[in-house]
Amino acid sequence: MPAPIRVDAQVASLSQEGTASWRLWLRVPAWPGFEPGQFVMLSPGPRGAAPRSDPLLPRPMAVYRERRANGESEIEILFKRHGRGTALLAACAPGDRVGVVGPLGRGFGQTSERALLVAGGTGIASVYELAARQEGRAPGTARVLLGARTGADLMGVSDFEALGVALEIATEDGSLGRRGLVTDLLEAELARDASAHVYACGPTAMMRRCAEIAASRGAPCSASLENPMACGFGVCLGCAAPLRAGGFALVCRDGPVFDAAAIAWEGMP
Amino acid sequence: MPAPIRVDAQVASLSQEGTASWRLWLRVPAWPGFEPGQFVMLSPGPRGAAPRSDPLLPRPMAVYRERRANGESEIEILFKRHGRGTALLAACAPGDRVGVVGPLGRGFGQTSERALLVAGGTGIASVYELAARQEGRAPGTARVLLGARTGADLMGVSDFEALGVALEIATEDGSLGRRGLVTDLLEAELARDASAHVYACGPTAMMRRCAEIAASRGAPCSASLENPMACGFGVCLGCAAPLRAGGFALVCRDGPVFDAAAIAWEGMP
Amino acid sequence: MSDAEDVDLRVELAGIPLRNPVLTASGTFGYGTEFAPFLDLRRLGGFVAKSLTLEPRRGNPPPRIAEAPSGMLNAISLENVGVDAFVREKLPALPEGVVVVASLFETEIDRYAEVAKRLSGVARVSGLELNASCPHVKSGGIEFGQNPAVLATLVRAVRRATTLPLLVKLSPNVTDIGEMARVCEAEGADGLSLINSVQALEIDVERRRPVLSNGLGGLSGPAIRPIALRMVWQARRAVKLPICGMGGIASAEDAVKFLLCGATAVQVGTQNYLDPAAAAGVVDGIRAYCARHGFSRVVDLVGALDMRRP
Amino acid sequence: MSDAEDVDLRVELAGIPLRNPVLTASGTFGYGTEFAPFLDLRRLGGFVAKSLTLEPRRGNPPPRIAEAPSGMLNAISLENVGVDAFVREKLPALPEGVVVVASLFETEIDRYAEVAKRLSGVARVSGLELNASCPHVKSGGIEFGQNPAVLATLVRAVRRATTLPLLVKLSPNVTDIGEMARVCEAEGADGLSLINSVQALEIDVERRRPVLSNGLGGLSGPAIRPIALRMVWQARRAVKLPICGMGGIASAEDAVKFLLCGATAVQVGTQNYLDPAAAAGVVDGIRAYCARHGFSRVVDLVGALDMRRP
Ligand SMILES: Cc1cc2nc3c(=O)[nH]c(=O)nc-3n(C[C@H](O)[C@H](O)[C@H](O)COP(=O)(O)OP(=O)(O)OC[C@H]3O[C@@H](n4cnc5c(N)ncnc54)[C@H](O)[C@@H]3O)c2cc1C
Ligand SMILES: Cc1cc2nc3c(=O)[nH]c(=O)nc-3n(C[C@H](O)[C@H](O)[C@H](O)COP(=O)(O)OP(=O)(O)OC[C@H]3O[C@@H](n4cnc5c(N)ncnc54)[C@H](O)[C@@H]3O)c2cc1C
Ligand SMILES: Cc1cc2nc3c(=O)[nH]c(=O)nc-3n(C[C@H](O)[C@H](O)[C@H](O)COP(=O)(O)O)c2cc1C
Ligand SMILES: Cc1cc2nc3c(=O)[nH]c(=O)nc-3n(C[C@H](O)[C@H](O)[C@H](O)COP(=O)(O)O)c2cc1C
Ligand code: FES
Ligand code: FES
Repeated sequence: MPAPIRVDAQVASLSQEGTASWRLWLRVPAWPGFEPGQFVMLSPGPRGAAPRSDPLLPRPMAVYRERRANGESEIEILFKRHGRGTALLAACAPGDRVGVVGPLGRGFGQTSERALLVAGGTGIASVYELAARQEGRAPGTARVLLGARTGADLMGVSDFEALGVALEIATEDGSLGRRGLVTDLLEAELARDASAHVYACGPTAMMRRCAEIAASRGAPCSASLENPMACGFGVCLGCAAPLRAGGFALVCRDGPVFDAAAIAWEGMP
Repeated sequence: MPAPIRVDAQVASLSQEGTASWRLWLRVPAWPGFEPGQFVMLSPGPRGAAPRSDPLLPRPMAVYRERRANGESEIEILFKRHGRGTALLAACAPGDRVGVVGPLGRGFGQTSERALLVAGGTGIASVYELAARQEGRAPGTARVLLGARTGADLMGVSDFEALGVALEIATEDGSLGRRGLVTDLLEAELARDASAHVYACGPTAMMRRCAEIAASRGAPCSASLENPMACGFGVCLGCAAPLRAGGFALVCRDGPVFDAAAIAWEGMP
Repeated sequence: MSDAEDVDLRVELAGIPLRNPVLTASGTFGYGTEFAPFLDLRRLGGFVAKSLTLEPRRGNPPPRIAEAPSGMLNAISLENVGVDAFVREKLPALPEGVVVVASLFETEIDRYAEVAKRLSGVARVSGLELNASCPHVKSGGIEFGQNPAVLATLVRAVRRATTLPLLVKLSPNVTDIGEMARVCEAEGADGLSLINSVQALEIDVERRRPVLSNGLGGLSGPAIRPIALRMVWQARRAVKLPICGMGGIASAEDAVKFLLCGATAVQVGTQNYLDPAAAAGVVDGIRAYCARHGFSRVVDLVGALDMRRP
Repeated sequence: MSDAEDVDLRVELAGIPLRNPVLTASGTFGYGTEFAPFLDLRRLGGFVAKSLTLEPRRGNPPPRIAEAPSGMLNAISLENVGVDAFVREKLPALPEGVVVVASLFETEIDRYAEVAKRLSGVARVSGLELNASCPHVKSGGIEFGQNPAVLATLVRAVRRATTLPLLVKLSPNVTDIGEMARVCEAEGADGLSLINSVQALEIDVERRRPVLSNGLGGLSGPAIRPIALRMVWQARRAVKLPICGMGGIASAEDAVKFLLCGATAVQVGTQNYLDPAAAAGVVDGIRAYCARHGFSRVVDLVGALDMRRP
């Protein structure tokens, strides 16, 4: 796992996509690279002489992908405008500074023979790189299932299409792909073939359901959790996730990716 | 005096001028007009669903001038970037919303026969409209003396020149106009002719000196004070200015323009 | 989801019937008339006027205010027009139908009682708010509201002096707000207002002095909201008295938080400076919240907080 | 205006010599090693480790944190690795030359004393910080630091148990911080740390529940800085003990404010989450401030506040 850095990054570009999604490219000096599933803590808004103290906390965001652009390393963040912190991010202009700490956490690790990626909402951003690397290493072994309330809410679909991975979409209003929940797609998939490893990221309810479905089919399932965080590197103890075995794991340090069977889902916030 | 309004204005344009000065045009629905010396309270930054709570207080700013632009009323603010609030103002983009309360306070009132306007720093913004109206009503009866540390710090010089008023400039480094303090210009002026009414706005030390010089020459002197304010309309009692006669006046309600002889300058913050 | 227009916003606070639970806080709303250009005062549940003393007072030299993270400090001291001028000049200037609560503070107990007397029987005064966050000269400058025995004597004296609905406004600078609440209940107060501003200090590092001429000041604004919510909740568990909650309310959601913690009504304070029409917006927002969540009466929100572990 | 490199930043805190007055606060700096990727721990005056109990503890279920205006709430409870694992595993992992202050908290006095004993004589531990902001079961869950008599017994017991430099960390949830400071001085503490987080409550209006599973939590961050500065200033006037000040420090200027109010050293807390290298930046900024203002020794800033009215 690359060692995390703390740096003032610079906004290379920001563009809106769909209804409430943004694509943010950040120029990150000395970026050490990342593993799929790792994340960064972002501090948008005024820095330095006149720093922002409200909203106070940095925001955790998955690293969507990385690139070298004219000799500098850049990372892309795909985010949804939710509250005040993401509103600040969405208000950034090219050249603005954004505090970055990362890459943080333990990612999905080496993926297995056949990978079934299930993502919804902001969780989509956490699985793209996983799909990309799996497809690169063993073409045709990854299937991606994406879900949203409506088509316009889906982030990054074009990128997944460009990868050429097998892609299925479900929307609750049927505006894109199949009408229904992404977990319906998962059930169908596993009914056909339960040998794949399930990688899930999205709303807690969705991941919990994925865990249940995979368990019932005897398929292994990894889930990438999205708990509120203050630090992102294991010191505030704020991101605790309850474990089946009792006690808690720290999502930022021991995760965000966990064996879904190890999580006490009923105790998740 | 026009009754004040409270409205979400929209940034029509923002441009930097010199080193640390900005020109801000705000589109203000139902703007009732203003008297020279009156001011507004501005609340920049996010509003509505995700409001800013830091920096908390609105910022008092003189109304520099007003205009009608394609059927809408706009006001211009000339401001210096000082701390966090003016940093937020300087970060505004066209279309951004800025909370406006005003026009507030009592202005310079009807000016007299001959007007000697003395301004420094941000105070320059408070006297422009006074000069404009005096020049319009009785051409040649207003003289304007502007001062700054260095030429690049001076705001709005071109506008005063465009008015065609008699204009003299002093800078401490001599980079523009005479080398020295604007109060030196005032002394020379009053030595030649002490019949003019002095209107002063700028740093407290400068206004205090103007008051002393005018008093020594027996010339009447009005000063526009810049005290920290929380409300701007007489309810927080935060902007108190100490009076010679004892007790305090409220700068926002009883001023910002006062008879300089009535202020207990030694007690000013 | 019911219709916003149908929501019943009326509450009764310490015997004062209010058309809605939103008042404005003492010292942040002047004498009311200053806000006439910005909102119709009759849209509010009522307002609490700037605290009054027996004689007119001048207050502290500048600087009196300073900005703080998500808040502000103030040290205005006792500046006000005095109780008689308030009754003679300020009250008559208010439109009919505006509910006025008069706030009083003083430096000695008998003077407090005298101010209360002079306000009693005045037609336009619907109730009194006793500001106990004032330095008590006799007990070495600590606030009346910081010592249970002193507070008890004060409330007793003022209670004797008036038959008007009596709210006691508590100081947050105490170890146990519940104890102070119980004292007020025992001495016959009709309700509680909390919290007053939190004692604080801001420093000018360049001049190496306090920013305020007075040195210490009171912290108000959103910064203190989580502290205020905690104290309202604690006071609610300590006594049966109705509570008027305040501290950093900037939106209707903020106000609802106080109602949920057990406040019967709320006061908007510092936010009035940022937006002189803020309190009216809070009223509309509470109505919308009730409609959205299917509450036909705002009183059903009072104390509706679920404290069981999720 | 002197040369920044020449500024003498050394201070002595309660008998602990520090290369500079900047430490990091318990619970915000883990066990130190977590920050190795971001800064050289030897650049700091020292750090206070997460509070330790006799046995390892698990802490509260989520949610444990919530954002607040210019601050955050936390209710982590007692979660820590336990005193023995700290000595066995955490301390040895730290580079030489890092000054470590061990913090302890417990629910009963004899257990506090036992933790202090086990930390005494451990080579790498330079001093103890006694966290008194912990609910005292026997006195119905109120904090040890909220009752002078209970605090006295606690400090006495721990003082007997150790010869290490002993800092007592005070709770801000009290009427009179000076009284608590005097109790610590009388019982033989070597210094004071203040303030701990301020008891607070945040509400989820949609679910009509507290945001934190624990209900109440501790407010930290810039929001509480003016309160912390006030309390440090009050404690300074009450006792001679050296003070380690904290509460919302986000910059060197903030740190200087605490020194001016009479703190000998400071602790950076919540800011470590926003910027894991923050404390190092505070050190550099204090040096620059001293140079800019002609202070050749940082100790000359301590208590240099001018309280005369301007
Ligand atoms: C490991 C990880 C990776 C993530 N990756 C992405 C991503 O790639 N794209 C994206 O759009 N979002 C992502 N999220 C969610 C994102 O962090 C939240 O949407 C964001 O913090 C909301 O902040 P806000 O200020 O807009 O909302 P607010 O409601 O104003 O936030 C208030 C507080 O709650 C926290 N919070 C609110 N919602 C969430 C949430 N869903 N998860 C965690 N904390 C939350 C905030 O961090 C803040 O501390 C990720 C979360 C985690 C934990
Ligand atoms: C009646 C009046 C008219 C003004 N007109 C103008 C103008 O036209 N152009 C302009 O550039 N400036 C003007 N000022 C000064 C302007 O208000 C301050 O520069 C501004 O408030 C600084 O805010 P800040 O956040 O940048 O500084 P900060 O230092 O971050 O502000 C902290 C607090 O101090 C207050 N404050 C700081 N400096 C001043 C000051 N000089 N006067 C009043 N309050 C201050 C702020 O309002 C805020 O409450 C005027 C002030 C007054 C009272
Ligand atoms: C400038 C100012 C003056 C105040 N004056 C008074 C007062 O005279 N009497 C009083 O009881 N409270 C006074 N307060 C306290 C407020 O009424 C209120 O209790 C406190 O500000 C917390 O609410 P807020 O955070 O919404 O402002 C004052 C507050 C401010 C900011
Ligand atoms: C998440 C979190 C956990 C904390 N844990 C402890 C602790 O274990 N022991 C302790 O004495 N203080 C603890 N504190 C309090 C801090 O040490 C500090 O006193 C307080 O946060 C105020 O400083 P700040 O505003 O700079 O954070 C904790 C604070 C936070 C935010
Ligand atoms: S976010 Fe701080 S420990 Fe995980
Ligand atoms: S600024 Fe509030 S009274 Fe003048």
